[in-house]
Amino acid sequence: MSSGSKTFISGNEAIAAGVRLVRPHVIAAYPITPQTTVIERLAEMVADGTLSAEYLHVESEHSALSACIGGSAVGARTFTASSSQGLLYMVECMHYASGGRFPVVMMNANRSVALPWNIYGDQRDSLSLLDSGWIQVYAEDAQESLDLVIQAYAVAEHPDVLTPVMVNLDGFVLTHTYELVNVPDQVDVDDFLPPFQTTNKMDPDRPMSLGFTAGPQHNQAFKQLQHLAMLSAERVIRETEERFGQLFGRNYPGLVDAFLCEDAEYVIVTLGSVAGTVRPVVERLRAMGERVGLLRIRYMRPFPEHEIRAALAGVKSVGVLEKDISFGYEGTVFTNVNSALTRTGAKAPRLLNFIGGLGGKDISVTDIEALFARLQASDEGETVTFV
Amino acid sequence: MNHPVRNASFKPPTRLEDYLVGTAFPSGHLVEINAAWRSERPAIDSERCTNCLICWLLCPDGVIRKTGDGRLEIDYDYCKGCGICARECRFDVIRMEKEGL
Amino acid sequence: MVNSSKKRISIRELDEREFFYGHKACPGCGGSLAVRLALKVLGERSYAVVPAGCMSAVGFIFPQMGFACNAIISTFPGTASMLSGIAAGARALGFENVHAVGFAGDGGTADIGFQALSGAIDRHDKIIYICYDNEAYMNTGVQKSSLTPFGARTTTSPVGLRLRGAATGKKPMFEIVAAHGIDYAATASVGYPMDFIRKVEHASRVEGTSYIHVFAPCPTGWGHETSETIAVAKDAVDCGLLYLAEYVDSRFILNHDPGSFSSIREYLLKQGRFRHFSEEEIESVTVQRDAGWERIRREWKS
Amino acid sequence: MIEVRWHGRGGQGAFTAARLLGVAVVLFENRYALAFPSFGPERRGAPVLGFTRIDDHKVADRSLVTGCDVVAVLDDTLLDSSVLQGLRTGGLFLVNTSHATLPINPPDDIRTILIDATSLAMRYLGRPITNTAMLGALAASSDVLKIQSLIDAVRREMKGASAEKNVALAEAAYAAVRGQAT
Repeated sequence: MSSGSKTFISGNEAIAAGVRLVRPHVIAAYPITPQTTVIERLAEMVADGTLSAEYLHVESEHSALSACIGGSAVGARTFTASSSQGLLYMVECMHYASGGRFPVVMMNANRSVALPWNIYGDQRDSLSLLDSGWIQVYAEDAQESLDLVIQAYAVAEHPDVLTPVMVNLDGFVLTHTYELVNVPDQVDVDDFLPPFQTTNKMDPDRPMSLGFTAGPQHNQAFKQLQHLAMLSAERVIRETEERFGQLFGRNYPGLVDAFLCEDAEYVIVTLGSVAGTVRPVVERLRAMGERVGLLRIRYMRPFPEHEIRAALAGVKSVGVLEKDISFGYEGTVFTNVNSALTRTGAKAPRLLNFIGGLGGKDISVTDIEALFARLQASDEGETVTFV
Repeated sequence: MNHPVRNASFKPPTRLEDYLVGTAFPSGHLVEINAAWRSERPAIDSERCTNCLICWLLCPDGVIRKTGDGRLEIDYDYCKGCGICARECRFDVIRMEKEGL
Repeated sequence: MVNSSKKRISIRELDEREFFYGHKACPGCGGSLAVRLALKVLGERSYAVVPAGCMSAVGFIFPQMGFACNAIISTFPGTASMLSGIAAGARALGFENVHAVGFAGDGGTADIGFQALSGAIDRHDKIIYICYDNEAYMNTGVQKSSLTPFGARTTTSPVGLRLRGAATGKKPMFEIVAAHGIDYAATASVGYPMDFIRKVEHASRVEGTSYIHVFAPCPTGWGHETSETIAVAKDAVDCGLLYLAEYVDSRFILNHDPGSFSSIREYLLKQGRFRHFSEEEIESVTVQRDAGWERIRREWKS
Repeated sequence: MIEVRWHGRGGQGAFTAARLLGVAVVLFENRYALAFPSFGPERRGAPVLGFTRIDDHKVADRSLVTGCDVVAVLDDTLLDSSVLQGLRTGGLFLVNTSHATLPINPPDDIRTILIDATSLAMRYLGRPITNTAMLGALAASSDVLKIQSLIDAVRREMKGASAEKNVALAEAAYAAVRGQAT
């Protein structure tokens, strides 16, 4: 099993360390807070020769992803990173990458979207792009961030998947926080992740036409295939984590991470690093005899509806805590969770939606305690409330 | 062949498993012809043609080709009848003829 | 920047193979001829990048693939950035003797694709960017671009009581890319095909970014006979509205000085898009032409 | 859990202090820590904060630090009552100053340690960068970290001559505070 080396680095530095280990051919990125230290570290690695990659200083995020698609279209392994406004500026290319089945991997530093301007973390940027055809995964800590980058390539490039992956890290609280990270050895990553092979590319010796037009007769078939590939990703993610655990000794729990949910009556469902604030509260309430739990959704696409139903079976009240709002209705994570719990017709738990953390607003331990209290109270109240 | 040829036996996929992965398909794959676009067709007077190749050079569809014995021939499957060849022939040996007559 | 052989290809040496064939471009399309000729020079190891626009709409309709080389449709703004990615990927993977070549229209180049083009030139990426200029957004039905000439009628610059066609002139793309310090730039016209071919051949040997701006009439949008495409493209040069020039080793070179110009009036009135021109408007175009040439003859090397 | 808050000005190394403390306890004491700056644009000279959260098990909570056990101030021109906000009873107030008294009066249940880290830094580094001195003082005045793990952390994170100068500075600060205590 890989021993790796212990380091004390930030979430962004963990991403950069992971990217170096996957040996990308092309890196194209445009700076935006709080993504910048990822691409700074990568530029340093290219400059000092510890990473052999073509590093393109592109003029926009649109160009960053467009260049990655170009690289992928000749069979290169590619990486980009962005955040917020930058992510939104590349949206056209996001649909392009997924529709063309180009397995680009992107790190997104979750950040609020203007207006008002704000550089701090919420998840409205990526959650507004659930329909862009990218696999979306949300990290809780820096170790998971690094491990996800390596796993992301294995998943994205899998022939049954061939779909781009977005690895999301909460801006600042995860991207800029330093912590213990085990950086795997190159030899083990090479063993885990073979070079990218695909038939979906332009081959100098076998000319192919890519990114073509497909009219009404054929277009839906391509979209249906894209959907099936995304669904296949569920299995491939689990297989990839299994293999990763065997090689690196760090085991990941699949598309959701259920913490003390087995006999829980009151569960908070959330994404990303705020789960770390929920955990100690759950532990403390459990010690006091309260049957509470935490369900952290790791992958928002493909959406783990079966796992969510299984984890929340028998729960009395569920609170979906999310850093997102779909104006005029409710949080998007809540919409998805609600659908998973109600679509089978089985009796669903009481469901509340807690919107918090917008524009970096702190969600404290006290806030979490209050949310559990709300779940345990029998008041009817509003379904959607702001933390 | 110096140009793509029509794959007349091609059957478009009808089942999902028949599609290739991604939006990728072999280049130079033709299943349709463009002949129906044409209301006039060029005819080269091979006797008087000097083989200067200006028509070959200027055809936007590339349908004029060298036969190897010094003559030129036209791929009428893909000629759209634009008339550039006749207009640009310096020796006036290409005539546009009405289709269907 | 370029190895020194001053190779001029003759018509008989041109590759007999067709790399753009069976496409669905309109009859007499100047843009499709530019693509066809360029690929004869660049050959089968070309990666053609074609943004949303005429050449992609006519070239890649599943399962009819008009390009016989490697080809890909890029996003509308992404011709140059995708070329950069392809060139970087090909270099990283060790592919040799390949050309990353883009074919974008005037709107795809001077308007929506300009940012990415500027970035690629700035990086000196080894790509060949060919703008086929048909002076409007033709694929969407003849709307004005920043390369639509002064006074031209398009569907978004109509001729009415208050406005008479496009109110502004062409963005000077050749000089704009040259101002970047580009490795090679040229203007061309499908009316002078061997000049265009020579320039593509030159670009293929440049270790850096090349930009070729090729004038490519559109019979559908311009309102001339399909057979007149080459003649119109030649007239544009001969009447002095278009110059054939290169930017090599940081110097402007005028390739062709017609001396005395052919009639602007004849060039304009042959095309439906200019048919509303009054004598005053023709005169104004003539004055602008003369001022432009006065500067070119003074400043550029012949 | 121990929470340490560092006060400095942009460019003075308050966040580096927070991070070095994390390196020392995580990589050389097998404990767990999160280290983070006050988030946002970095502007030279503007007041900044650094935080280190330390525990014997993994630290999961990333919410805002409100209460803390140690307040360390790298620049005494920052001293006003706000620097004491959230400092818990029995906490440590560590200040870099050349003065014998402070313009603010911490409550009696707060232990205050003053050290002229700037003079030490000028002597050992030739620059007024005080983070390693302050960490040496912290090691001397608390059990937040051991001096040896600080030395190991400095050698890991800094290079060559700079590392050794900073080790000497940390040891000098450590000795100076130990001297005060006895």
